[in-house]
Amino acid sequence: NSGDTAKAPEGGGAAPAKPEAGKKLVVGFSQIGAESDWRTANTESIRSEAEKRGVDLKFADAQQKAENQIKAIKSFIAQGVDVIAFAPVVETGWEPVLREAKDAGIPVIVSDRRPDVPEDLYVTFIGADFVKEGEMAAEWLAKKMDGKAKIAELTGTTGSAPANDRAKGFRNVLANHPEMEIVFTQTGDFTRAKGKEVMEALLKSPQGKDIKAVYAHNDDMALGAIQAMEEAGIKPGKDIIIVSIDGVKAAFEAMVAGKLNCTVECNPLLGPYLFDAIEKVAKGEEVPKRVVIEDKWYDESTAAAELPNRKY
Amino acid sequence: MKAYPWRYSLALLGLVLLFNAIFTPGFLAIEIRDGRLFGSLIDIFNRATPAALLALGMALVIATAGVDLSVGAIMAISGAVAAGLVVQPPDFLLHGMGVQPVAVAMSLAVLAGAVCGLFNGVLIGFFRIQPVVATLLLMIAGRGVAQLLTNGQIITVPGDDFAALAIGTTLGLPNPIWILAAMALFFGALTRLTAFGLFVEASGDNPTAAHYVGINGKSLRLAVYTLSGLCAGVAGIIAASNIKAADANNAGLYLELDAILAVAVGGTAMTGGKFSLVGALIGAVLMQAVTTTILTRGIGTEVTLIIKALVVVAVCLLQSPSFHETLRRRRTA
Amino acid sequence: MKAYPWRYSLALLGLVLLFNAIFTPGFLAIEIRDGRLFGSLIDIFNRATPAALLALGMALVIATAGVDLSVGAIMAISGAVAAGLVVQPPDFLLHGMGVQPVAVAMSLAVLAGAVCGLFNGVLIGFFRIQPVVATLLLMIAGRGVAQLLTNGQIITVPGDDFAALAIGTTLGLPNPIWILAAMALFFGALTRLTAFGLFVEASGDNPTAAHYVGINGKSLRLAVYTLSGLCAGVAGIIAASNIKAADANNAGLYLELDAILAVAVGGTAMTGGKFSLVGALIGAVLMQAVTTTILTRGIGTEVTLIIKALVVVAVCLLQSPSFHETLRRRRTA
Amino acid sequence: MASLLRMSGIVKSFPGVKALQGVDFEVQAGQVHALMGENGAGKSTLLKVLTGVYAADAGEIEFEGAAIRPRSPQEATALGISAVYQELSLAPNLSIAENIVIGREPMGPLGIRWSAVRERARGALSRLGLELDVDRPVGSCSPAIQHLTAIARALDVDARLLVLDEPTASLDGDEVDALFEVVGRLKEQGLGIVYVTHFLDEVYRIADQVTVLRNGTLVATDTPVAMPRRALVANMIGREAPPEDAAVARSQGPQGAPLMEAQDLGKRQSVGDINFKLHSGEVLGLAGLLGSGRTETLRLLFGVDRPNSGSLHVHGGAPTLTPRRAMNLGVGMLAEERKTDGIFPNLSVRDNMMIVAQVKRGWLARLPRSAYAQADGKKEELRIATPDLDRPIAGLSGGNQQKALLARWLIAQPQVLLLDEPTRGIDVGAKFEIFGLVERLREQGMAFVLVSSELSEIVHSSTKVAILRDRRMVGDAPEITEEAIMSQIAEGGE
Ligand SMILES: Nc1ncnc2c1ncn2[C@@H]1O[C@H](COP(=O)(O)OP(=O)(O)OP(=O)(O)O)[C@@H](O)[C@H]1O
Ligand SMILES: Nc1ncnc2c1ncn2[C@@H]1O[C@H](COP(=O)(O)OP(=O)(O)OP(=O)(O)O)[C@@H](O)[C@H]1O
Ligand SMILES: [Mg+2]
Ligand SMILES: [Mg+2]
Repeated sequence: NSGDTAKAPEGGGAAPAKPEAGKKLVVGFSQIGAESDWRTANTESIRSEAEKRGVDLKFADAQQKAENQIKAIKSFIAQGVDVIAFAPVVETGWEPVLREAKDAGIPVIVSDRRPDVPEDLYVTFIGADFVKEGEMAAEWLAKKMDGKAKIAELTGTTGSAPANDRAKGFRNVLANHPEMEIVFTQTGDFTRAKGKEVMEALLKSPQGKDIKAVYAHNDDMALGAIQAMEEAGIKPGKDIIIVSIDGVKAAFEAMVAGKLNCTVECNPLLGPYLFDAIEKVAKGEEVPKRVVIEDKWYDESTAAAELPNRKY
Repeated sequence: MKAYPWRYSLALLGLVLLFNAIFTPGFLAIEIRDGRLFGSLIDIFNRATPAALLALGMALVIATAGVDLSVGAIMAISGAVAAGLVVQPPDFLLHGMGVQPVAVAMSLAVLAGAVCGLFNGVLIGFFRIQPVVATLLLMIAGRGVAQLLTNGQIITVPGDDFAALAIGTTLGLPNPIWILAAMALFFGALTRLTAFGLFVEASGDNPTAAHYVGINGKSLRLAVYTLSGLCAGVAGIIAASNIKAADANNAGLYLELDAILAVAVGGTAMTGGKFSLVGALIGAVLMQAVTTTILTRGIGTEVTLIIKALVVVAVCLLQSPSFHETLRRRRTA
Repeated sequence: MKAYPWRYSLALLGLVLLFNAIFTPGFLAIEIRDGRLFGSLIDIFNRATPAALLALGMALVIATAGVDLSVGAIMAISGAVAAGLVVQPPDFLLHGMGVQPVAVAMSLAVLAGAVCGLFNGVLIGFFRIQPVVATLLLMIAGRGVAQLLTNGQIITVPGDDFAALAIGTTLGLPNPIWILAAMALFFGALTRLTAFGLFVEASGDNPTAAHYVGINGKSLRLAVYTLSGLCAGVAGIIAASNIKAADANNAGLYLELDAILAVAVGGTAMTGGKFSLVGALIGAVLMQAVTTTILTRGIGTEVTLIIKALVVVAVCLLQSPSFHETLRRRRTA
Repeated sequence: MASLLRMSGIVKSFPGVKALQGVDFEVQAGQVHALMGENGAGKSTLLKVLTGVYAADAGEIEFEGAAIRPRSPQEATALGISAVYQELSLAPNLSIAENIVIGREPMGPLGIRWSAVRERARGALSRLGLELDVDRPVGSCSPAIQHLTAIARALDVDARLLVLDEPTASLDGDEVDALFEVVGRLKEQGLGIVYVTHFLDEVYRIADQVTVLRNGTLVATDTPVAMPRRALVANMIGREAPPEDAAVARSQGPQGAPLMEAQDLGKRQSVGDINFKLHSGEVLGLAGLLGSGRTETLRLLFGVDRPNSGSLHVHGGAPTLTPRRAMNLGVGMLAEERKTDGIFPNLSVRDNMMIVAQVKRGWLARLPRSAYAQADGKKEELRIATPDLDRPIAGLSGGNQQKALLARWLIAQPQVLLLDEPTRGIDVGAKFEIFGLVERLREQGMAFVLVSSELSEIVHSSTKVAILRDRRMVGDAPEITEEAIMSQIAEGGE
């Protein structure tokens, strides 16, 4: 019974694929969908960066369906790409397919959301930190309001990771500010129309009179809320302070117009970060397990200068 | 069929408003601000307009024993056409048409909605594809079309012209309420002053009989689904105008379900053969009143859907003869 | 009614597979790796299981001239119960029940699905609420219930026991395929070896006549919706096991539509009175084969849905007698 | 003189059936032309070809001298052909008025004049001697009223040819008289009228010409005078007509305990004072005018409706009945309206025939294949004309559907069978056989409650007769003759 057959080194990050010199690097990227401006900018950044670096990018859109994404990854494996990257639609259910990738010796890079799998199944996770974003929003607001405010929160789609984390981060900071209080929280489903409707109702409710600040989990809901305030004769950005997350172009325009006070940028332009990592992995260099894309916040004072740079 | 099939929903609407009047201070108050009426009641009617518009068309569709699941997606298409033609963003699919004035763009958007409805009508009327399946297709593919149109971007429309349709007021009342009133009158006239309503009911009630008396089921279905598409087109421009943007992913999402519920809650049977436009309108307002109540009272997110469902159950139970019978038996036993 | 109403979908399925066999190298290849069969064909069947399971129940529901829109939401509930009972996260609503072994948790989850179905059945059978409305309620509220259960969090289940149901294999084939086969056999036996199928068809074909010959429409509907709930319960644990987690927001989303399409494409009329389980299964596999093909061929984003819709139109047109008639007339003219 | 209508060489096939095999048919203006034939002979099919419901496979139609080929009932109506079809074709949720005027609504400058709609409907009904609440949904009216509504609608059209397919199948004597009066008037105005019926008496009352079809071919056409009863029947069935049975022996007294007994049974706003005892071997005939509550009485006895006064005993017990429980107690009911209450259109003839036996057995125990063979036996016995029992029943002619429904109950072998217009649309030959069958089963100990608008049928088969007047049971007929029953019904009506 000879059990000492030589074992190949474990796959994944430890055994990067080595494309032959001169041959184009082939990367498969599975995107969530095209559900928002933010996502489109994200896609655009990845596509243009690939072009710039002369990488052969196989791009697949999953239309918000995890199943589609699993199939796409399987097909990347079948095609034998050099590196697989993907932004998971949901957090769960990735283990089998990632194990397949690992067995096939193809390294995987995750962007955007961290999948719920053992860490050895992917090389690195590149993306923003939603909790951190919530914390930044709260910190900015606490400073602006001198630690004292009744706040209305417009949450994202119930149960989604950004909604959960952005709520959590915000509350982490609020714990240090006893006089900052969330008096109203309702979901706006990450959409303008819902954000507007919720704010409209809130402004007419008994709590509505005391609201001094609004925290929206994304810009779209904040933009809807701003419209509702204007229609109610309330000056957004003055009578009620508004902070939101994402940093889309329309939010900057609103800030320039003085209607929105602050947006925490959740930077979608991760193309450069992604391909830095991909090239390193392809060369067999070490990459950290977590690459955090630094989020910045912009408020009325910095918005005007930034606006011309906004592509999305 | 009893008269006033919507009496229970009207009663429940009364109850919901009463509840608010008692527990939400200032709920019934209507003030005048900047020459426009302002208050929760106005909001309810205003917010109910898209669903109510869809419900008008849906009531006719359901009366022919059909259903139109595509209206939400058609709203997205219509909004995309309207905003796209006004703004002409770089990747807009119809950029060959050039920038259009708001009125033209909106008319074309409504037309686009009607064309989508016509497409449904052809599948259902001429090729006899089952309504659920035929409209499911556009429900699924329609959003894809809207995304193709806008290249997946949210098209934001600057300026106030585009927003005037939904945000402006006339004689103090928000424009959408006027639009709804006009459409309701149009549908009312169409179905009461002409034989159209009768034909619709007959062809849903007994297609063979309708055929024997010379009703052309094909053109009728064509007309009904086109009207439904038209309503969706109008609802689509209102929704887009309301947020000054076309959002292909979210515009009208799930609104087909709201419209169906409104029609059902308004006392129209899904099996066809009878419809009540008044009921459909009351149903839409009731659903919105519940939503607004939940929002103003700050009730938590997960429960919202459950409360809405309970209200619908309540109305449907009240409308169900077998429920009354059970109650009666219980009482006498 | 012609025999083999699913012949067109089977033909189209054949075409899709043929297309792949020609243009996708190695598509038909089935290898054995670690004692499990491995290949695109296996994948198609495996991925089709949740929709196919739902379609089994849906076929019966539709045969009674009803529809069950709540199955997707029931999947979410069932998944939440299964994962929750195994993990017992801090905020889990059923934490009074304590941590349960995987088998017990999954059985209870399936039971929960059946209970949801029973609830639909009571509304529809006893209170005569229209199927579209009654199941729309649970479609909307059910996700709320699932979120309440999980407190809005995704419950992740560590370890491999829970995943074995969906990921494990038996005799080389993935377990879900075996489960589907078992359920299909059970439904087949139920409807062919007993008179249940006949009664279902009779009561969908002419409810009054069914009442006159002593068929108890109430209990029948109760049974049919409970069975549909049961199927959704099973589909729910497979979906949860497949991703080792319960995701109240996304589990089974839109899958009710897939199931309805599968049944319709399988040649069952939405108007009730006839059903074909074989057709429903073929329909589900066809829809999945199209999806898989689109994905493996890397066809672009928005077009996917449109292609799927076109396939459905094609099958429905082929099934539509008036389409054949038009063709014939064209040819002779 | 040219004919008003000339159909020649009409051929029409359905899958598996040659319904018409080159039929010639002519109608003159001012003539009532009776079209006769056994169930499934092709009468309805011929008329549907004429009115554009079906397209003929071959043959020509000439109307008022011009060749026509209507492709829809709408086109036929426009040409001046108005029809009442055998199977009710009304929209049940619409009102009587709407059903009568739909397609020709009186319009004013402001659209439909709803008051004129009602007016016109009332006018159309009054020609048939009817006064009804025209706002009532037609679906809530009895089948007879529904049929009258359809007739009123057809008569209201400005037509040159009127097609009536078994218009009197569910009508009582008075209504038939009123209809014939109108038909007579229309004839004088020069209309051609095609009249399908299974009642031979009617032929000799109003027809000017008789045409007989058999198996899709024309076998004879002549004046009624030249074709006396026996010849007509022989033409229809293709052999000598059997002698009519004598009335049943009514001598037997009640045997043993009653199978079914009603005491002051009633339901609010429906029927009341139902009193009778039904023993094994009895046939209780229920006689009354249109709308006297006969159908509703049967509905109470079968548990379709719940009584709220009096008591009903079955086998000595007093159960709360539902159709299901009634069946388990050995009670069966053949409903009056076969299309809405009887057939499962998409199920096979065989399933339609076996379903009651299957329900009695319970859903778990599927009837064995051998049991299904009984259906073939009944097909022969009742001469159900179909090539294949495994095709959907919707493809059968009206009379054959009725036979299949009767077979359904005979196969189930209840002890008490409630028959509501059992011979509706059934041809003369089969009628004799059915009543012979009833007689044999009665002798074997089965009991029947029989409702028929044909008094002669009641008199022929009943061992006792109860009279219903104004939805009350007013007592038994003293003597079972048509005259006695008639006078009992009329009595107190004045
Ligand atoms: N839609 C159909 N599909 C298939 N077969 C049909 C259809 N309609 C009629 N038939 C067949 O055509 C033949 C003639 O039927 P038709 O209805 O004309 O008979 P009928 O003379 O009117 O009989 P009845 O006196 O019973 O009304 C029958 O054998 C019947 O089964
Ligand atoms: N489902 C119903 N709902 C309301 N009224 C009904 C219903 N069925 C019958 N009626 C009415 O009740 C009365 C009695 O009808 P029923 O059918 O019992 O009379 P019938 O003696 O059987 O006469 P017919 O020859 O018309 O069948 C009629 O006026 C009829 O219009
Ligand atoms: Mg006939
Ligand atoms: Mg009757």
